[in-house]
Parts: sequence; structure tokens; C-alpha cells
Amino acid sequence: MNLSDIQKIAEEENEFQRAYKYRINVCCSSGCVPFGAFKVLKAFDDAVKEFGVEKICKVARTGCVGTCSVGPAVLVDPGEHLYQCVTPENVREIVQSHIVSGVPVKKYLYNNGGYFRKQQRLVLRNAGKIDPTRIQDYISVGGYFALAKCLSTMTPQGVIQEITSSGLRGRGGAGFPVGQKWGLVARAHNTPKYIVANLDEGDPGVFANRTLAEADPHAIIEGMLIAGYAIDAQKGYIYIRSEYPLAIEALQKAIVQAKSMNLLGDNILGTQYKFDLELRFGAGAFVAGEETAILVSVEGRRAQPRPRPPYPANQGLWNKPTLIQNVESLANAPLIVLNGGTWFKSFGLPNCTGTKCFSLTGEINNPGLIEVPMGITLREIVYDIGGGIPNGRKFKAVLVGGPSGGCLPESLLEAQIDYDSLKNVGAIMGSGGIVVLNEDSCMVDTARYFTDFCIEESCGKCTPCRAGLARVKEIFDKITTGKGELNDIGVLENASEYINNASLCGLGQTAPNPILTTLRYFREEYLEHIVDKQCKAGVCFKNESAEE
Amino acid sequence: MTTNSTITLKIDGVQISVPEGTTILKAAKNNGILIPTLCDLEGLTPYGGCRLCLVEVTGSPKLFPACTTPANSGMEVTTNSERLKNYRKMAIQMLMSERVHICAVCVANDHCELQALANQLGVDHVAFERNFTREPIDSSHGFLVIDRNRCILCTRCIRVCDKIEGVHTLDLKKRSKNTEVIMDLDEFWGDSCSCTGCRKCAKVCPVGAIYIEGEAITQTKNRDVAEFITARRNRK
Amino acid sequence: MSTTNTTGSKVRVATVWLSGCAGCHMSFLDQDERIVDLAKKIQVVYSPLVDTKKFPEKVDVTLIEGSVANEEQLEMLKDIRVKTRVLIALGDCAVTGNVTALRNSWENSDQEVLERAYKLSEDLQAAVPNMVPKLLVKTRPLHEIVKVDFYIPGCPPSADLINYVLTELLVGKTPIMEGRARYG
Amino acid sequence: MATNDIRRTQLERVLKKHNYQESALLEILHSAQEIYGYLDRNLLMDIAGSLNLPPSHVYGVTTFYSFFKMKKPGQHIVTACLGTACYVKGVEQIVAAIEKEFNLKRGGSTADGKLSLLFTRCIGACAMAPAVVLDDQVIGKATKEIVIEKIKNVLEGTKDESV
Repeated sequence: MNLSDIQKIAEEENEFQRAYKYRINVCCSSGCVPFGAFKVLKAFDDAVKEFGVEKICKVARTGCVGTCSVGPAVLVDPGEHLYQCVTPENVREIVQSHIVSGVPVKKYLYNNGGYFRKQQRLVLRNAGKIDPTRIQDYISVGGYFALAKCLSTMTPQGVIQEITSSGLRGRGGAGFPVGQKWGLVARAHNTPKYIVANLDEGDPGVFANRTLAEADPHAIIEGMLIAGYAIDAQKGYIYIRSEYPLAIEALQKAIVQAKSMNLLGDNILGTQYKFDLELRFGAGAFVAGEETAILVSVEGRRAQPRPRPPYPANQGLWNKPTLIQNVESLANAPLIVLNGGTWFKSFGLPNCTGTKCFSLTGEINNPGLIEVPMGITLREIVYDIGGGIPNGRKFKAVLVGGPSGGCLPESLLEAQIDYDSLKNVGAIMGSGGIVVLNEDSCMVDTARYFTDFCIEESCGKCTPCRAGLARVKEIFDKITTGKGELNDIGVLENASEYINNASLCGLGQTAPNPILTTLRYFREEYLEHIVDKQCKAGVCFKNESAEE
Repeated sequence: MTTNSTITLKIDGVQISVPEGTTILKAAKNNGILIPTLCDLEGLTPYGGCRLCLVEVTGSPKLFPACTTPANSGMEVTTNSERLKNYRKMAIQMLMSERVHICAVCVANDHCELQALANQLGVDHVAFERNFTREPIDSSHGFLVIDRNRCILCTRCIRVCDKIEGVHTLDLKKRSKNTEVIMDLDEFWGDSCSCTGCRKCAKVCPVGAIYIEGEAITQTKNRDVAEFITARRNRK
Repeated sequence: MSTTNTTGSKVRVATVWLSGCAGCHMSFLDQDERIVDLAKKIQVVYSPLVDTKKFPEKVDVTLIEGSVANEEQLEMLKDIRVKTRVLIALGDCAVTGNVTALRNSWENSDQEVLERAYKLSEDLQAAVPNMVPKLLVKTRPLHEIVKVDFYIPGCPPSADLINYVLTELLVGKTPIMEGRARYG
Repeated sequence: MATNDIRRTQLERVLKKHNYQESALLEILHSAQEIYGYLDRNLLMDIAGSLNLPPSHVYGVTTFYSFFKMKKPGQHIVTACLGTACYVKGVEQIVAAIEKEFNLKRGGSTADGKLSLLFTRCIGACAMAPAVVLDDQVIGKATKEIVIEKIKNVLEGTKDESV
């Protein structure tokens, strides 16, 4: 198997697809499956046969289209007609009208153009369009072309240069330049070298990586193969949450297919390059997503981070040089190799290129999975894409960056999505969670909730995170039950600053973000709880009376 | 990783030369600059958990644990700024309020590293409300006793048990604030089949969490034991 | 914080004994002949050592031994805080709760200690006398209830340390506790 | 645990597949939990022995990760999602209602062992928040009334036709 073989498969597949006039893509990802997506898929299969249109209409199982609140979602091509909340009962009607008579069924269509207008789909380029369980589908849209290009025309150094020139930064949260990281591992002397793809998306309210793996597993694998070629690694691990059965299944299938087509294993595409891939399952520990914790977890130990240096680029898995990269970063790699770093730079901002996937949830009209260019403002995300706040309620805050992100008020909605701007306002990119809160949420309680989360997920190794967060939580318990005192605010601030600066890993260092941002932007709510002993949102002070 | 080459750095303004690969902690100690530590113990693998030994390195906004960070050529290290002093006080306060630390009735009174640091750093009170945990004391072993209410989770006992004695009877269970030191499958110490009763855990415990029944604390505590054995093992 | 008062007369000092063993007061007395020097500058206006029933107004310095274990002490401490310029927590019980706080490990310890003290250990007429003030659910150090200006830890604090803190305060200096404070 | 137990044979196959490597401990614990339903002490001792690992290490790893269960779960399991979106949308009230209605505590089971109430941090159905999982069925946009009714149906063994 070599480049021309891949091109041949792509041509054949495209030929095969062209034979169909219509293509019905049924989203079968975690957002839609619980609501009967597989039943809908089967109903479409049956209906297409019933009406005798199976020759002109292909029914395909695909990944996420992004409109997770109105699932199961079905996309009919040509024309990208998106049907929402499809049930097996209305499948016949859709097939009869849309496929047989060529008239889309308006009443079932998702009529919210705004949701997609400001999005830009690079990483999720194939999500909802190809069948993740068929490698041919991926190849037909240019999949594995980038790998072939690397192996046939580029040196490892050249690949790293291309990635560096794209300006791509790590999508796992910290935003370290990807090309630079690859360079560090490539230059490390020790062998063998390893790649660990981070798919341990433990943030509550975040499901971007899962969606990517479910919708386009081969993009992750191809990204790893390219990285492996660039840094001279021959073994990779994908560390994935065990709570993601569909994503695990998709990746397992994809690995088997890639192996059978000689895209994984020895002599890949007829070259000397060999690369092997294994899945490793997380087991419900948020901290395992941390760079050094993921390593010990892959080694089968308690996922406790260790201080850096030594950095994983020099001493990682089994003390060998290791590249740890979020899967979203890896999925960008094939695009950059294929189209060039300069092309990639045309997306996003000059100093922060490309796009970022976000899970948009909370009190918002159009929750779902979105991919937006860097530099878009929060206001655009909340109002233009998200469609604003439902039920006539008022916007109160937007939480950016997961449980250790920042709570930003209305006045900061013009803040841009990029690593530095978010940091300046006290938030982080994190793993890509945006949660919108309305006036019914109490910010003190929100900060308490996230502190609680970080306490539960702390590994218990370092003093600030283990002992400090627990102390902070006690102060919150005082404040939210009416026992707060004014100097508690000072103690909170001092302790938060300490935890922020002294903790061993990113979890502890960012854990006080919700506290610090709520103290910064919603201080009056703290005072209201402490001085007036009341919670205007009506969330706190309730527990005792409810128990009586 | 020790090589023959020597590097030069500045610690608290003092020019210091050490072999490459030396940690900041050791480099400072060899030159008479003492950085407070709790989890670190010569002879054991550095842990980096207690955060007492954090130092500032000019040019980096981050703080570095001196026990694990190697000294680099040209580094300028500050070990005792006002900020670091405050942070160390904060760490001690958090540890003292985490569990039951009542010096007056503790077996390790006057021979406790936590108490000594509190005194040395001038932690004259604890700003946080104290927790009064109530873990049962395990005195099922013939002579070793563990009172987890006094444990500060420095893991010295675990590391000495694994690295020096080599049996790994001790480890941690759970995580977060629920983390505890356990024997085998969280058994009573007396029921542990792997424990050899070597007492090293009691010797290195910085506080009064592990002690020997009926023995004076001055007799038990011997925090140099790990360093001594390691040195003996490494002798040519 | 200056302790010299405006009128130039002697500094009015009070010492108070809450839930503690009196060891801190013993240690105070252990200043021995240095007390004579102190006496030239201070006037003890209230103390378990002198015969005053009511806590006086306008006290310059109050040293409090012991933690707050019952409601009477709670009220007393709040009252003292109002009437005192400089409040010093004297000894581990006042600073941390110490031995008196050991009961905090038990839920409902306020009930259980009374049971243990008055009922389980008595054979005849076992009952909690009604003159015992109501215990707080948890024994607390002073600073959890009122603002404390200085802390002298120790069980008991050494006479030297007590003397050092008082002498520094009397000349208007802030005592430095680094390396001097000593728990236990 | 009888050695001729068919489950032990399955476990042995897993151990062999991983070459008895200690680095595969997590994978082996995953498989063991799948085979046995939960990880009891004998099983952990068995695994420790097979991989030549100290028992305390195996115990430490097992209890570090919240996915591993050391207690036998109830016949039916209701899992509430405690993710951010679900919290914001009030899953807490649903949990409280379940506790009250079926007289059990979070993380525990009913006295008759029929129902367990567990938690997970985000099942990723955030757009359908709040979400509660009853055995294998996800209840999206849940309310306490719906959830309690579904639990009752499951407990009574009646088939739920609405989904």
C-alpha cells in the first residue's frame, strides 16, 4: 500500500458515493444515541428499502453535527438539510417527501442558521459527514493523504517546521506551541520515544474530544502517525476516559482498519516507518488528564502528578522522551501538512491561529458542540451562535474553561477567545467548556460547586491543593449558610492566591480561578451573603430549612 | 545523574558551584543555606508534595520545589523572600488545620518537624478553622502504632518501606482529602503479612503519626537512617 | 500597636482565665523578679489573682488564657474585647484550643463530656449540676470569635516569652515571633 | 474464590493477554470489574499475586480511581450526572428527591439491595441537562417526577413503553 493506492481507494469510494443522489447522515454520537439514534438509523434503512430508493439514497451512520440539544439529528445531502428531534415515526414521512418527491419536510427542519454561520469547522471537518466506522469514508475526503505526503516528500524536520509555521498551539488548555513541543521531543537523545494522545476529557460539561473521536477517529490516528514520523516515535497510546463507550468503539474499529490497510504497524505505506497504537482507559480521575499524571496512569499507577523538570519531552513514559498532546491538536496536524502552515494561519488571529472546539451548555437556547475561529468574542458565542438565554431570563455570567475556568460577567462579553485574552480576564481556554449562567444562579454557590469538584478530584499529593482547597470549601460553607464574616473574604483571597501559586500541577494552580474571578466580578454577591445574610438568586441558605 | 562537570549559580546572592545534576536544595544546604522541608528526606526519592521548599527563580513567574529542581548554570535563586515566608506559613497552617495536631498531648512533642517549622517560621496561630478528624488509632501491631489523625501525608514511611526496606507494605489509598496511609489491602497493621517490623517508618516519620509503643520518641526517631543505608549500599 | 496610654499613668493590664489549666498563669508568675520591673509600668486591674468581680472598662492589655468552651465564656470574651485595646491570646488553649478542644473530635461532645464527667464517674446522685454553664458544641480558640492582636503559643508559654512580648509592647514595639513561638 | 470458576478463567485470559505486565494494572482492573461486577479484596489479592505487585499498591490504585467499585452494587443502578450543565440545571433537587423517595443515601444502596444511587462527573449529555442514567437508559431533560416514576417502574419490573 502506498500513496497511489490511497488515491485509488479515494477515487473508487468517491465514484461509489456519486452513484447516490441523496445521502442521509444519521448522527449516532453520544448526544443522540440515548435518544434513539440507532432506532432512527434502522428506520431510515427500512424506509429507504420500503420506498425502493436504496439505489439513489445512501443511509449512513455518522458522528456529531453539533446540535446536541435537538437530537437525534439527521443531515440530508445535497443541501445540508438538517432535521431535528427525528423519531422512528416521522422517518417514513421524511423519506417519502424529501427523497421520493424531492421536497424537504419543513416542519422537522432545524431552522437556526445563526448556529452555524459564525462557526468554522476545521477539526470537525468530517463530523456528521462521514461514517466513522468506515476508513474508506475518511480516505474519500482526503484522509491519510497528509501521512502519505509526509512519508513520500517530507523530512521529519520539514514536518516540524510546517507545524511550527502554522502557529498551532496545544488545545489541551495551556497553549504551548505544538511545533516547538515536537522539536523538543525530536531533539531528545534517549530512545525509544512515545506519543500519548490525551483524550481524558474529565471536565464536567465538556465533550469536544469525545465528539471528535466518535465522529472522526481516523483524524486522530493520522495526526499521531504524522507526529510519530516527525519525532521518531514508534509507539503511541491514546488515553481515553472509560466513560466514553462509543468513542472507544470507534477508535478500536479505526485502529483495526488502519492496521489492515497497513497504515499502522510495520513498513507503513511501503516505507521504513513503523508505528503501533494502543488504547489505554482512564478510570474516573480528572487529574489523570494532567501531563505528568497521564504518564503514570498509562504506566498503571496512581495518577499523581510529579514536579517538572524533568519535562516529559526528556523523561516521560518509562523515563523515555514522550510527546503528550491533546487529540484536538493532533487532529489539526493532517490539515496543516496537507495545506501548509501559511494556509492554517489564515484562520483565527495572527498570534493565535486556527479554531477551537467548545462545548456550549447551561442556560442557553442552542447548546451543543461548536467550533469557532480564535478571536471570536464571547458575545458572539453566547448570542449569535448560542441564541441567547431562554425563557426570558437575564444573562448573568459565562464560565469559560471548565471547573477551573473563570466566571465572566456581561461587561467582559467582548473578550476574545484566545489564550492570552482569556488569561487576562482570569479565565482559561482549558479543555473547552463554556457554561452560560442566568440570574437564577448564585455566583457564590457556583464558586463553591467548582471548589467542591476540584477537592474531589485533587490527587491529594500537595499541601495547597489537598489541605488548602478543603479549608477554602469550609469558608464557603460558612458563607452560604449565613455564618460568614467580613474577614472571610480576605482569608479566601490569601488562600486562593497561595493555592494558585504553590500547587504542584495545573489542577491546583487553576482550581482557585472560579473563586478569584467571582470575587473580582461578583464581589457584591459575597457581601450580600455575609452582611445581609441573603442570596438574591435564592440558592443558598435553603439547606437547613429544607431538611426540617 | 551526576557528571563531572560543575555548574555555577547564585542562591540568595551567594555564588555557588556544585556538580551538575545537584538539586537546588542540596546546593543550598552544602553552602549553609537551609531551606525548610517536610516531605523531603535524604536517601529517599524526592516527592515534591509538601511545598515548603518552594523557591523563586529569577526570570520565571513560577515557583520551584528546591527538592526536585536541578540547579542550572546561571540560575539566580531566592529562598527566603517575604512572599515565600508567607507561603510557608500558609502551608504550615493548612497542614495544622487539616487534622488533629495538638502538640501538648502528642507523642512527638518537641521532636516533631511540623511543630519545629511552625515555631521557626513564627506561625503563632492558624487562620483556618481546625478539623478534628477521628480515625481510629491502629495499635494492633506488636509495637508499631499509627495515628492517622496526625499524618501529614508526606509519604516518607511509604518511600522508606518501598525503597529501603523493599517490601512496600505501605501505600496510599483513595485520593484528595480522603487520602490515607494503608498497610497491604487496608488491613490492620497486626494483620499485615508483608510488614517485616523493621521500624524504619517510625524512624523517619516527621510527626507523631507512626511511633513505637513503650519506646521513648528520642530513641525511635532516626531520620538519617535512609541516608545511611543508601550510602552503605552505594559504597564501592 | 502602642500600649502606652495617653495619660502617662501605668498601663492597665488584665489577665483572664477561660478554659485552661492555669498553667499559663503559673508561667506568667514564673517571670519571677522581672514582675517587679513590670509592676513599675503596669497595673493589674483584673485577674484570677486579684479580687475584682467585674471586668473593668478601658483596659489597655488583656492576656487571656484558655479556650472558649461554654456560653458564659463566649459572652465574657465578647465583653472583654469591647473593653480592651490590645487582646493577647496566652497559651495553646487560647491560640489553638489545645487539650480543651480534644472533645471536638466527637459529635455532640458538649453532651458527652458532661455525661462522662458528672454521670458515668459518679455512683451516687449522678446528675449534671444545673449551675454548669451550657457548653458550646465545639471548643474554640479566641480568634475564631473575636479579633486577637497578639498570640503567645505554648503549653505553657515560657515565662521568657511572656516577658519578651510584654516588654516589647510596653516600649511600643511589635514582638517578633519567628523562632520564638513554641507550640506544645 | 474457586479456581475452577469460569470467571477466573476469563481473568486468566486477560492477564495472559497483557503478559502479566504491572503497567497493565488499570486495564486488568477494568476487565476484572467487567467480569466480576465489582472488585472485592480477594480479587485484588489475586491480581496482586498474579502481577507480582505489592497488595497495597493494587489497593491504592483501585481506590484512587472512582470508576472502580469495591462494593457490590444494587440490582438496579441510578446514576446522576454531576457535571456542570446538569448542576446548573438543578440535578441536585432530583437527587434529593430520589434519596427521600427510596430511602437511600447517595453512593449507597437501599436496604433490600434493589437500587443503588451513584454519581458520575459528566456523561457528556450536557445539551440534554439535567441527565440521569437508570441502568443503561439515559433520561435527558429529567425532572424528579419523571425519574421517580421510571425508577418505580423498573423496580416493579414493569416494562417502560415510553422510550
